[in-house]
This record gives sequence, C-alpha cells and structure tokens, in this order.
Amino acid sequence: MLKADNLGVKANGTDIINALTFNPAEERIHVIMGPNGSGKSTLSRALAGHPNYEITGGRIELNGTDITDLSPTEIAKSGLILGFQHPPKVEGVGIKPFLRKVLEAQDGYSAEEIDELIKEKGEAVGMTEEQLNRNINEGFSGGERKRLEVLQGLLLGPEVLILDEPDSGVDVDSLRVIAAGIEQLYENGTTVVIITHYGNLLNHLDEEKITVHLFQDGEIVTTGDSSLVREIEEKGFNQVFRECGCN
Amino acid sequence: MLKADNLGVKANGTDIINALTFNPAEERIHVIMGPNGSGKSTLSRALAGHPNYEITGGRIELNGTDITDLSPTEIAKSGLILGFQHPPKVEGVGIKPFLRKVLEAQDGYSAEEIDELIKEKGEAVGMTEEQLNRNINEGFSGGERKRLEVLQGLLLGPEVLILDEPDSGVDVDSLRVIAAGIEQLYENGTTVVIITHYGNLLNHLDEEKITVHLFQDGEIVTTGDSSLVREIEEKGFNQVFRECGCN
Amino acid sequence: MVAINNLKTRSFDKTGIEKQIEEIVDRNDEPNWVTDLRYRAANAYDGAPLDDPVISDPLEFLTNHKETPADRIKSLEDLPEETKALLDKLGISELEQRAITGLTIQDDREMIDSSFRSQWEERGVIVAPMEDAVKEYPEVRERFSGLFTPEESKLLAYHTAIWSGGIFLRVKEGEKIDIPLHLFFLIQQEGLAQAPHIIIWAEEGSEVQLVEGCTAPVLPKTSLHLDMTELYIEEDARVDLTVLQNWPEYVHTRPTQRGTIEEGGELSITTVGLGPGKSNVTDPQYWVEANGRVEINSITLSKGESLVDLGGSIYLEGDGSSGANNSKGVIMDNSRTITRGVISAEAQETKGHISCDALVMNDGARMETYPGLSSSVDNAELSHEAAIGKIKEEELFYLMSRGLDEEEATQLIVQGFVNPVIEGLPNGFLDEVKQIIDLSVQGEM
Amino acid sequence: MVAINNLKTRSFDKTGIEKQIEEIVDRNDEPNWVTDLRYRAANAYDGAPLDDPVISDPLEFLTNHKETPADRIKSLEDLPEETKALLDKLGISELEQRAITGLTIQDDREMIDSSFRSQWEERGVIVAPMEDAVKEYPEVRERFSGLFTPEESKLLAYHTAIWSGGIFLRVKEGEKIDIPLHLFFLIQQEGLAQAPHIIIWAEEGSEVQLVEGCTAPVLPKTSLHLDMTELYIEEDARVDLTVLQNWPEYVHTRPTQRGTIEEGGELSITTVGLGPGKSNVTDPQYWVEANGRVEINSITLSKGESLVDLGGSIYLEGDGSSGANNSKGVIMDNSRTITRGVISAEAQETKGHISCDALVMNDGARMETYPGLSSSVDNAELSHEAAIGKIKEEELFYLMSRGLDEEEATQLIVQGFVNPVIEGLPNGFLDEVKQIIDLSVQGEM
Repeated sequence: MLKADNLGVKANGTDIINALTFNPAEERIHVIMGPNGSGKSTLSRALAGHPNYEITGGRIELNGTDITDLSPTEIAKSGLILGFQHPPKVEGVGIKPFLRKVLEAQDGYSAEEIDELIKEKGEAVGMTEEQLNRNINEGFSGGERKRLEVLQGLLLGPEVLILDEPDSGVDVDSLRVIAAGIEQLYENGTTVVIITHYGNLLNHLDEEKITVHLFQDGEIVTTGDSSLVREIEEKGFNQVFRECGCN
Repeated sequence: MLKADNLGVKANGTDIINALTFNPAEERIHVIMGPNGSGKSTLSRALAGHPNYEITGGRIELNGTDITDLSPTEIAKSGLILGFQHPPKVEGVGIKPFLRKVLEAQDGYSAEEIDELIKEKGEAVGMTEEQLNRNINEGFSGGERKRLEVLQGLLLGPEVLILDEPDSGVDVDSLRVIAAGIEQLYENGTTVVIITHYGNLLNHLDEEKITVHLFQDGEIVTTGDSSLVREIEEKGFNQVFRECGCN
Repeated sequence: MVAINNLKTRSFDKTGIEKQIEEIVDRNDEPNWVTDLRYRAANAYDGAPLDDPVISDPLEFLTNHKETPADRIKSLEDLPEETKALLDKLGISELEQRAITGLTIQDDREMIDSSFRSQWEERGVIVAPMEDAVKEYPEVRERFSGLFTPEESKLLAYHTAIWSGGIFLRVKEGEKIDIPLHLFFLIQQEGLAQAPHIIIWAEEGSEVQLVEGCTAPVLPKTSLHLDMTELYIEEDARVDLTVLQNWPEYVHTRPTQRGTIEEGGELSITTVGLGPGKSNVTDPQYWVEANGRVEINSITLSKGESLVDLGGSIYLEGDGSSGANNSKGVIMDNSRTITRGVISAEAQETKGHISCDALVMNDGARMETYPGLSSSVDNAELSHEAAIGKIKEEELFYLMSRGLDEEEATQLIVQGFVNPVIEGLPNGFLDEVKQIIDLSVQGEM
Repeated sequence: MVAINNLKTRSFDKTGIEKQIEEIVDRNDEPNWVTDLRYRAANAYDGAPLDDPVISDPLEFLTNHKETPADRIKSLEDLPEETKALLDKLGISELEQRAITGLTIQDDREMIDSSFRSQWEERGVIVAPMEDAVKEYPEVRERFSGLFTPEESKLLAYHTAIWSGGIFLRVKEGEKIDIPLHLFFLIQQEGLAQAPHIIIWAEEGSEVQLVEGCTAPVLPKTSLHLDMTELYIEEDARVDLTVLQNWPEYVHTRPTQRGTIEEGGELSITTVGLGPGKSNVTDPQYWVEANGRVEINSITLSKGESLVDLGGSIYLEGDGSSGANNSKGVIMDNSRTITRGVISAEAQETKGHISCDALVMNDGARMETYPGLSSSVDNAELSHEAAIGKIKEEELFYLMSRGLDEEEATQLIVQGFVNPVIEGLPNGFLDEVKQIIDLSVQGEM
C-alpha cells in the first residue's frame, strides 16, 4: 500500500508540488488527470526516485516502509515500478538480456523459466519474437514502447505500477493490448496508477474498477469515479474545477 | 500519345529491358503490375530521361515527337511527368517556391494565379497550408510524399503522368485522396500510368477505365482489363503467367 | 596550419612600419596610450611568430601600396555603383547611407557623425569612429587590445601598429535595441593601412542586432586587409552579428575576432562570405562563462583560386556554457577551403557542436575539414558532424523531371543548401545573397 | 601530434643498435638482404625524424632492458595463468595452443611448427615465423618493407634494425579459408627487442579471417613495443583481422600498420584495446585502389594514466573505392585519448566515413578528437560524426527503476556502447571482453 503524505517536490530549482497527500486504495485502478504542467509527471518521477527531483518535505511509504530517501533501485525492489512517459532507447542493450538481468534479481526463477515467461508475457502484449530480440526501444514506435513498459510491469508484478501516459502516441491496437495488460495486473493484485490526458484508454477498462483523481498545481483537488472523466471530456478542466470549487 | 517501340534499357551496365513495346491508349488509366525486378521502375525512369538509365535501342515518341534522347527537362516540357516511387527530400527548398518556379515556366500564369492554384489543388489532395509551407518532402510520411507527387501532376496537367508505386507506404486516407486525384487527372485528359504491386488503389478507382499490363523480365507479357488484378491477387504471378503461357 | 615562415629581418620594413605610424599620429592627434601601443607593437613585430599558409612577409604589402595610390571617396556620389545599389537594396535611406558609409570617410566625418551618433545615443548606444572614440571615451583604453596582445603574432603586431578606422560600439546596461544597426565598412586606402579596429561592448542585460558589411571597391591590387574585432558580452547580454564579406579576388584578408561571453550572455555571429578574396584565413577565439552561449554560423562561396581557412576555437570555461560552430561551403573552380573549428569543454554540464557541410561543385575544387573536440570533464556533451559531397543526382533529376533546366535546378539546390544559414538575414540582404549565389552557380555550369 | 623531440645524438646508442643487430644475426643465420636492411636502418636512425608525444629517445629503452632480464617461456606449462585461461576460453585445443603460442617460442619451434604449418599449407595458407620465412620463401624479400622505409622515422628505423619474431602469412590465389586463423603473440624478451614483423598477403580472390592476440606477460618494466604489420590485399581478396590488445600498464606500444588494397579487395580491421599500456600511439595508413574498401573499427578502454593516440589515414586512390574509420572509447581515470582519423578522396565516386564516440566516465579523463576529411574531386561523399559525452542520466534511471543497481546499470550501458563493434567476435573472446569491461566499470564506481 502506497502512501504519500504532505509531499513536497522541487525540480530544476522550482517547487512543483508543495503539500500533496496521495493514498491510492488497493484493488483499484487509479487514474490521475490534470492540465499540462499540473505536476502529474513530477509526482510519478519523484515517487520512483529520479535524482533530478528533490523531495523537500513529507514522506513516502510503501507497505509501511519509508521509501522517501531510497535510490531508484531500492524503490523498485520495494515494489514500486514506473512505466515511463518517454521510455529511452538504450543503444546496444538487448531487451532479453536486460529483462533476464532484471528478473534474475527476483528469487526463485531459473534461466529457462525467465525465457519462457518473457515469451508468454510478450505474446500477451502482442510483441513479436523479432521485436523482443531488438535492443531496448530501438526502432520502436510510440505504441511499441508503451507495450514494452506494460510487459515489464507484467513480468515484475509489482505492488504498485505507475504508468505515465501509457496512451500517448499509441494506436488503437496498442491501446487495446495495453488496457488488457492493465486489467491483468489488476487481477493479480497490483495497484495500477495511470496518468493520462484522455479518456480513450478508459473505454477499454472496466469503469467499475476505476478511481479518478484530478490534479491541479501539484495538488489533488478532487477524487471521484469514472464519470469525472466524461465530465472533463465534455466541459474541460477549467469548468469542472470551477463547478467543484477546486480552483 | 506515348509510344515506346522496341525499347532497350541498360542500368548499371546490365540490360534490364530488351525489346519492349508499350503504347498506352489515351483516355484510359493504365496499370502496370509485375514481380519485383521485372523492370517496371526501370521503364518509368528511362521514359523520364534519368541519366543513369541508358537507352540501348528503340525509340520513344510523345505526340509524334521523338523524345528518346531528350533531357529530363525537355521530356517534362514535352508533357511526360513521372511521379517518383521514392521522392527525395530537398534540403532548404520550399515546396511553394519550387512549384512557383515550375509553373512560371508554363505560359499564361500570373504569380497570384499560381498561388491560388497551389492552394486549391493542395486542398484537393488534403495537404494543409502548414505542409505546403515546408521544404520538399521534409518530415513527410510516405503518404504525404505521394500526395505531393499527385499534387504536382494536378498542377502540371501533363499529357502522360506515370506514377511509380503511388500506393506503397501509404495509409488508407492518403490512398483515397490519391485515387481521387488520379480520377481528376483522367477526367482532364491525362493518360495516367500506375505502377503498383497491389490491388488496393484500384478499389478506389472506376474499374471500367482501367487497362492492366503484366510485366515480366522487361516485357509486357499480357494486357487485359481489371479482372487481371483480381486474378493475380488470388493466384500470384507465377500461376497467372503459367496459365496465359507467358513464361 | 601549413606555415611558410620567413623570419629574416628586413631593416627597411621596420622603417616602413614606423613611417606609417608617424603619418597616422600626425594626422590623428591621438592620445599617448594609443601611440605607445603602436610602437610597442612595432617593436614586437620582428620577434612575433607568423603562422600563415600564404603570407610569408606581411611587410611586403607596404611597398605594393605605394605603387598604386587609390582615389579618395569624399561623398556619397563617389561611391562605386554596386555599393550604392547594395545600400539601396538593403532599404537604407539616403541619410542613413551617408551616416553609415561616413564612418570611414574622414573628410566630412564631423558633419555626418553628429546627427548619426546623437540619434543612437538617445537609444543608449555609443557608436563612434574608433579614431574619435580613443579620444572621447576613456573606457576604450581598457577594452582596446583587452583580448589579444600584439606579441602573439606578426599579423596582430602589424595590425596594432598601423590600425586606422573601425568603430567603437557600446550598448548601455539593459538597453534592448529593437532595430538592427548597420555598420558598413567601405574600406579605402587611408595612409598605407587596411586595418580597422572594432570593439563591440554589450553591457549587462543589453541586446543588439548588428549587420556589418565589408567590401573594398577601391583597394589597390594584391593588398592585405587586417581587421580585428573585440567583443565584450556582459552578463545576460545578447549580441547578434551578421557579417557580409564580399572581397575582390585580389585581396588577402586576415580578419581576427576575439570575444568573451560572461555569465548568461549570448553571442551569435553569422558570416556570409560571398567573395572570400584571394585568401581568407581566420581563427576567431571565444571564451564562454557559466551558462553563456556562442554560436558561429558561416556560409562560404569559394571561387577562382581562393584559399579559405576557417578556424574558430570556443573555450567552454563556465559550468553550463555552450557553443556551436556550423559552417557550410559551396566550393567552386580551383579554390581550396579548410575548416578547423575546435571546442574545448573545461567545465561541468557544457555542450558543444561542430558541423561542416560542403558542396563540391567541380573537380579540382578542394574541401578539407579538421574539426576538434576536447573534453576534460565527465558530463560535457560534445559532437560534430560533417558531410562533403556533390549535389545529389536524385535531387537534381527530381527537379529537372518537373521541367526545370539543369541550371535552375542546381541554383535551387544550392540555395536550399545555404538557406538554413541565411534565412534570418534582412530581406534586401537575402535577395542580394541569393542573386550572387545564382550568378556563381551560373558561372559554373 | 604534440612532439617532444630530442634530436641530440648519443654515440653509445648507435653502438647499442649495432650490438643488438650482431646478436640477432649471430642467432638467426639470416639471409644477407635482411642483415643489410638492418644496417641500412641503423644508419638511417640518427637522421630520421621523431614525432612522438611521449618518447623523446627510443634508445633509452635499450639500457632499461639490460637491467631486468626476463624469464623464458619454454613450454605451454610456463605460460602465465591468465594467458592459459584466455586460450581455454577461446575454445582453442591444447594442440592448437601449443602451435599458436609456439610461433614466438624459439626453443621448440621446429617441433611445433612442422605440424601446425603443414596443417595450414594443405588449406592453401603459408604461415611461418618471420625468421624462418625470410630464409625459406624468396617472395618475402619484395614484401618486407614494401610499404614503408626505415628512413621515415626513428621508430621505423629502430624497428627495421632490430626486428625479431612475427609471422609471414600468405593465402594462395582463390583460397577461401572458412575457419578463423588464430595468431597469438605472446611477446617475451628475446635479445633486447620487442619488434615483431608481420606480413599478411592475401592473393587474388582469396579470403581469410584472422584473430590476433597481443599480450606481454613477461615484459620488463617500462619497455617499448614496436610491431609492424604490412598487409597486401590483392584483387578481390578479403581479409578480416581482429586484434585483441591487452598490454600491461607499464608498456609503451607503437604498433604500425600499412596496407594496400587492390581493385575490389576488402580489408576489415577490428581492434579491441582492453589494456592500451602506458602509451599507445599509432597512425596506420591504407591505400585503396578502384572499388576496394577498407574498414577500421576500434574500441578502446583507456584507464589509469594511459595516453592513447589513434591516427589512421585512408587514401582513396581508385575510382569507387571506399573507407570507414569508426572508433569508440570508454575513457576512465586520468587517461587521455585522442583520435585523428583522416580520409582523403583522390578519385571519382569515392566514399568515406569517420565516426568517433566516447563515453567519459569521470572528471579528469580526457577525450579529444580531430578527424580530417579531404576531397579534391566533385563526386566523393565524405562524412564524419562524433559524440563525446557521459552516460545518459535518463538511461541510467530507466535501468535502475527496474531494480538494477547503479553498477549493474552502468555495466549494461557500457556493454551496449561497445557492443556494435565487438558483436562479430568469436564467443569466448566476446565473453572475455565483456568481463574485462565489467571489471573496469566496477573499478570506476
């Protein structure tokens, strides 16, 4: 269970988040929406321990353990994984050797099991053998990059998976596959947190499972069910914020 | 009216076409199909006067004038225009200044008329003002490049327009726009010759207007109506060639 | 740099420099510090090194001058036709034409200066002929020769000894000048020297855009032009300098630029070399402080038997500083062009990029590039790229297959090649540049 | 190249060279032409130029050798443990190990050679220790020193005077050898010289893949290693040469490679420098005829106080010839690495590309690159690109955010960086290289 209490985050010398409290309930799919520059990505990168994001106050807890000052490695090992908004290419590093190295760190997997697992989960997100034999994100389209993020989520089965814009730069087929991956993670007990601009992805998810958080100026200004998404799509952020008295 | 009689073409020191005769009837849309390496692109580039294609024999006539040994410039001015299979980028050269220069060579156009024409025909092939303000093929997708080729055909209204694979690397929307452009050219009296691998484009054209030529080893082995395309899509080249005794 | 050094001392040359200094001092009535600096430089000449691929003895040019004295330009009417036409194309009014060309016209300087200078002074810009500036503005003393010493090389010693002409430009703190300031150097023989000295000083937070034209319609045959520009870009100041060079075929030019860019400052220099002269050798140097930036862009049309040798060292001395050196060349006839930009990263989080692109238009034209990158820190990002080649056959065929002839197609491609460098230039300027390119290409066909 | 020349003549050194020649001649009973060449070189030494950033007097190393005579290796059992282990990893059988290491082991050469050499001779390959080859194969005479003269430099004069060891390899016309030939140079002190001479001669239409290992486990402290490789690639022949260098920290190496590639021939050289020694300065030269191609790939791990200075000139002399020079460096500790590849296009339709990528792992490590391109024709295509930088923070964060620690993530990224160069290497070799990289990176963390 993830708890961020009274969190402050600074990036490039500017305070982006001041006193955020975000305790996403387990066994839900959480959706964070908000205007550009409201601090959604900052939150996700700060939670994952990015060195450029300085935590200026508050505390992050995962299953009762303080992870506020841990390294990205330790945070990942504690069970919080971030799916990147812009997953980078890594020249010369094959996806499979990388995933093998990542999974070797997890107990109880043999080399054969790992290869079998990569193949099986790879198929689940519609990645071909040829794609899995490439280097990390080399020659990948937006959709393929995001599939690889979800694949890593499926392989690691973390306590909390944050997906930063899994639906941007993604075609319809990929969207469907990514949604299916999210459902599967949910079924397996992962708390999924999705940062998004649009409702498209939500069309492919079971709306009953979704909690929506609206972000503004580094704060969660309101939380509700999936109808909030429809409201935003119809009226835009400004009007919704005005109506809820959140701005 | 285009007439290629007993044509021989050499490229990179190899004879590709030996004794080809190709007299596409006017007021038709001609489709050339054939296996890879059968000499379709060689024919189109040789007709347009590409310096790397040496004409080793025979004669090319356009409206009774011998154009066999003319420069690409003179061939274009005589009324034969080639739409490229891989239209190159030209760094720093804007589409509009280029088209203006091309159209200035044609009599009877004022600068204003030219700009009006580019705008109007650009809209016909679904190219935005922003795209038309770019440099030639800069940042263009496959579909956008092919639209620009058709746009040039529409602006120049040539006697003969050869389109080399206008449908490769092209999405469905572009395909539709390109087909509409071809129909318009046909209506205006241009003899359109399309080189293609697939029947997709033909689905968007009036099949009644189409004559199909099958190419093999630098020769036209058979000519027929659009049903030939369906036959090839079903059976493949080899079987069709076998059945017609063309191989 | 291939150097053909000639270190023999020629006593009559020394006399030549001193005689020239005497003439200048007699005419100018300049402050003692200027004259002292001239004599210090004259003394340094013999011992200073000379590293030049062409000139083995700069003093040779002294004697040549004497043989062909040039006409003096006394008013606008005496301007060569092409210069007049270019000024017209630039959209510069007749009043302004008198002012800007007047900067180097000695005879009626006072009259023109007064209106031109006071006009700019109202906007916060001091702009004055360098001969006047050394007398009128005490602050010139610490800036003059602040970024070089005459002992560095024979050419700098020679320049410092015999400089005349040039301007002093100072933009006051925080002033943002929103119209470009034209500096048109119409170099004519004045005494025996073609060695203008330019100081550009942008105070903290100021901004200015300068367009500098250099041409020499009345220079005697085979002359040597040695100008020096010292640039002081203070904190957060921004200077955009565009230099148009159009030297006749018989002039050797050795322009020197030195600049310091203080914290957060920006210097952008675009050099359009339409006529490089017989030889053009330059190795500008820039020192960049924290978060400062320097960008050198150049386009060179090398023709005839020209030798063009473009260096350019950028020292990234402050954390977060950055530099770029982008050159493009259109290489024609029997000319030879060499580029050798160097960027040294000596501080944290610095960035540098060098690029060199050249179109070689015919056999016999020679293009060479020897860029350099040097990093002694672990988080600098330095890169370079270069491409030397001909016009791509496929592009040419593409344009021709639409009905353009080979010349038109080639002109379009060459214009497209230089376009990214020149597109920011003022319109009249741009048209002029394009026309010269078209004519050059035509000459090649 | 920064040169610290020391041109003073030291008469006792001359005696030193001659004494060494006498020792070698006594031992080898070599043909007169070889001895004559040695004396010609010894005579050329004093007058030859020296352009080296480190070594001011090559003869200094003569005296050092005398102080620390080294153990002799007489059989496989005497091999250092790490060499044995490496040979095992390469999957080389014990018989072959004896053969390949035996190439430089004088004592039991006859026995080993006979089986090894006849085995290869059946496949159309003459491979022989150079001392034997000069006696047994008359054709060696015209190839030895065919691509250089001892007068060119002090280092080449010294090499030619005192060379010993090395091999002669000749692949007969049309022979295509489908298994790689391993040449393992285990350099030990033999007389006073570490100067093996290698000739690789691929006759018309032949093909061969060579893997050459160089190490010097028993070299005395601060020694100088001067090897020379002459490559003759005839028409349509193809040679792939992979060189693994792993020099101890106290060795200065000056390897020289010269090659001619005749019409349609191809030469590809991949150098993996895992230990560059104290200094490694090299400037190979290749001349490429019509439609020939040469490709130089290198990966260098620079550590400690090493100086690595990699030149490389490719002369595209025949129409349609091409060349590439791709280098990658991982720069650590206080080492300094410089690359200065040059490609000259002197014929029609030629193509050349230079690339240089470097990862600078810590402050104080210094990377410099000075590539050169030169074209004197209008249809050459030359290009270069370079990037000097650190490991990208975003890539590191990406890998760490999956649970890898910083060391593991850095190792993966560095391996990925060198991977494109080494991926063609034999498997055992590859694992060895990866392990050395991992250990080097670990040492940096």
